[in-house]
Amino acid sequence: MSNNPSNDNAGFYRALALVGQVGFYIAVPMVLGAFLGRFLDNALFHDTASLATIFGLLLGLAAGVALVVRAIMRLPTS
Amino acid sequence: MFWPISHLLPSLTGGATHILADAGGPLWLLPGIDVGPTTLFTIGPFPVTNTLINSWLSMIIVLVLFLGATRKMAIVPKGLQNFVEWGAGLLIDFCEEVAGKPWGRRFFPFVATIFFYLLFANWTEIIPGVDSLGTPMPGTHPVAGIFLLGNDSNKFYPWVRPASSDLNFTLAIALISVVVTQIYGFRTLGFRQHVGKYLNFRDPIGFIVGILEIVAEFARIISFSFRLFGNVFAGDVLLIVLGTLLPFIGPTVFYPLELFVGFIQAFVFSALTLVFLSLAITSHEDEHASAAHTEHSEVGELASADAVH
Amino acid sequence: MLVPHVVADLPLGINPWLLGAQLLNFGILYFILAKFAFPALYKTLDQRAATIRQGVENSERAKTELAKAQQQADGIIQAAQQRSQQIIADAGTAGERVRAQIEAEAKARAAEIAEQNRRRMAQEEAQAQNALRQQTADLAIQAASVVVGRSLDNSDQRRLVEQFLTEVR
Amino acid sequence: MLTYELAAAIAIGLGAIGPGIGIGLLAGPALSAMGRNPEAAGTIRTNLLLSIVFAEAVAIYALVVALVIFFVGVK
Repeated sequence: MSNNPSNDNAGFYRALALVGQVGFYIAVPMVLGAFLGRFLDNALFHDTASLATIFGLLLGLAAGVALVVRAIMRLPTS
Repeated sequence: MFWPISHLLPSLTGGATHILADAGGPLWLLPGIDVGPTTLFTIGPFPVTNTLINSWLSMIIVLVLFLGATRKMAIVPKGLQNFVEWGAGLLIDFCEEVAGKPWGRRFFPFVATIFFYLLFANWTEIIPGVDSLGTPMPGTHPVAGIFLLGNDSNKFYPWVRPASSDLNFTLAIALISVVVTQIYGFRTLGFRQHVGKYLNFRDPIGFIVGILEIVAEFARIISFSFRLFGNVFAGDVLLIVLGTLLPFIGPTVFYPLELFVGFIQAFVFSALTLVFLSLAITSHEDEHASAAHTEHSEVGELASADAVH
Repeated sequence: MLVPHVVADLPLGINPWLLGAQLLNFGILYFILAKFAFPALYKTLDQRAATIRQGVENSERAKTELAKAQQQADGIIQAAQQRSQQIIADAGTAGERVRAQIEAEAKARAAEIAEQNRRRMAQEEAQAQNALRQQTADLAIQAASVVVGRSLDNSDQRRLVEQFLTEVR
Repeated sequence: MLTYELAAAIAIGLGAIGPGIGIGLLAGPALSAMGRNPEAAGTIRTNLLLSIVFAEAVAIYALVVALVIFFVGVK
C-alpha cells in the first residue's frame, strides 16, 4: 500500500477487514444467485423444475469461492 | 408508567403471590422477542419506534459529551475534556496508524462519529429500564396501576430498545460507510478509474472480476449490518432472558460482557470502515503491484504452514 | 396515533421510513460533530502539540546555547592560556636576546679594550724601541767618535748608525 | 410453524459449536506461540485472524441457513 506508512501492520488490518466478511462472501452470492434463479424460474420457465434456481445457487457458490480466494490472495504478507 | 415484572426485586414478588394464586399462572413470562422494532406512535405517516428513540438518546449523549468537552478547551485538559481527548486521541492515533498521517486526519471525524455513536447505541442496552419499561398492550390488567404480572407480564411495548438491535439502524450506518468509501474512491482515483474497478468491458475476466467487486460491496453492506445487529440483538435477548430467568443476578453477570461486546462491535465497525476507506484511496495498480510481489511468499508460507501441521 | 405495534413492513423489520430516519440521524450527528466538536478538538491537540514541541525546542536551543557558551568559554580560556604561554616564551626569548646582546656587547667591548691595550703596548714598545735605538745610536756615535777620533759629520754619523742599526736588527 | 423455528434454532445452535471450538483451538496455540516468540507476534496475529475468519465463516453459513429457514420457510 503506497500511502500506508506502517507496513508491518498493514497485513493485520487487511486480515481484520476480512473478519465477518468471508462467510458473507460465500453466503451472499449464493443467496443472490438463488433468488435470481427463483425469479427466472417463476418468470421465464413457469416454475418447471427449479433448474435456474439450482444453477443460480451454483453460480453464486462459484462467485463466492472466487471472492474468498481473491480476498485472501490480495492480502499483503506481514 | 408500567413496568413488567421481570426487573423487579424478588421480595416484591412475594407480596404478589396471592394475585398469582388468583390468576393461576406463572409469576412472569418470557418477554416476546421481535426482530423488528416497535412503533410507539406516528407523526403523520412517519413511524417513531423505540429504537429510533434510543438512537436519538445516543445522539444526545454523544453530542453532550463532545460539545461539552470541546466547548471551552484548555491547553491543560481537565475532567470531561481530558476524558474525551483521551478517547479521541487514541482513535486519532489509530486512524493515523492505519491510513497514514494526512489521510488519517481526514478520515478521523467520520470514523469517530461512527465509533462513538455505535458505542453509546450499543451500551444503552445495559441501562435499567431499556427493554423493560413500556406501554401495556390493550386488554392487560396492570397491578397497582404500573406492574404487569403473570400472564400479562410480557404483553407490553418497550419504550426504548437498543438502536443497534434494529436492522434499520445498522443497515443505515453500513450504507453510509460503504457510500462514503465509494465517494472517497471517486475523489481520489477519479471517475474513470474507480468505475473501472466495477465495470470493465475490455476483457471477459475483467468483467467477471468487476461483477465480483460489486457483489463484494453488497456482501460488505450485509456483513457490516448483520454483524452489529446480530451481536447487539443477541446480547439484548440474552439480558432479557436472563433477567426473566434470574432477575437481578443473571443480567448483572453479563453486564461487563455486554459492555465489552458493545465496545468491540463499535470498534470493529469503525476499524473496518477505516480499513476500507484506506483501501479505497489506494489505486488498483498499486494493489496489484504489491499483491504480485507478495503472492509467491504468501503461497510458500501457507504451504509451509500446512506442512508443519 | 398512539397504538404501538411491531414494525413488519419488510422481513427483519426493515422499513424505508426508519432507514431514512437513521440515515438522517447519522448525518445530523456527523454534521454537528464535524462542524463544532472535531475542529476544536484538533485545534487544541495541535496547539498542545505545538506548545510541547516549542517547549522541547526551547530547551533544546537552551541546551545548545549553553553548550556553545561553554565551548566559547573553553575557547577563551584556552586562548588565554596559549597567549600566556606565548608571552612567557616571548619573554624568555627576549631575555635571551637581550642577554646575548649584552654579552656580545661586553665581548666586543672587552675585545676593543684588549685591542686598545695591545695597540698602546705596541706603541709603547715601538717608542721604547725608538728611544732605545736613539740611545744606542748616541752611545754608538760617542763610542765611535771616541774610537775614530774624529767627529764625524753629525748627519753622516747618524746615517751610518741608522744603517747599522737597521742592519743589526 | 414450531418445526421451522426449531429447525432454525438447531441450525444456528449446532452451527455455532464448531466455530466456537475452532476459534478456541486456534487462539490457544497462537497465544502460546506469541509468548514463546514475541518478535513474530505480528505475523502470528495476522495468521490467527485469517484462521479465525475461516472458522467464523462456518457460523455465518449456519446463520444464513437459520435465517432462511426462519423467514422463508415459515411462509
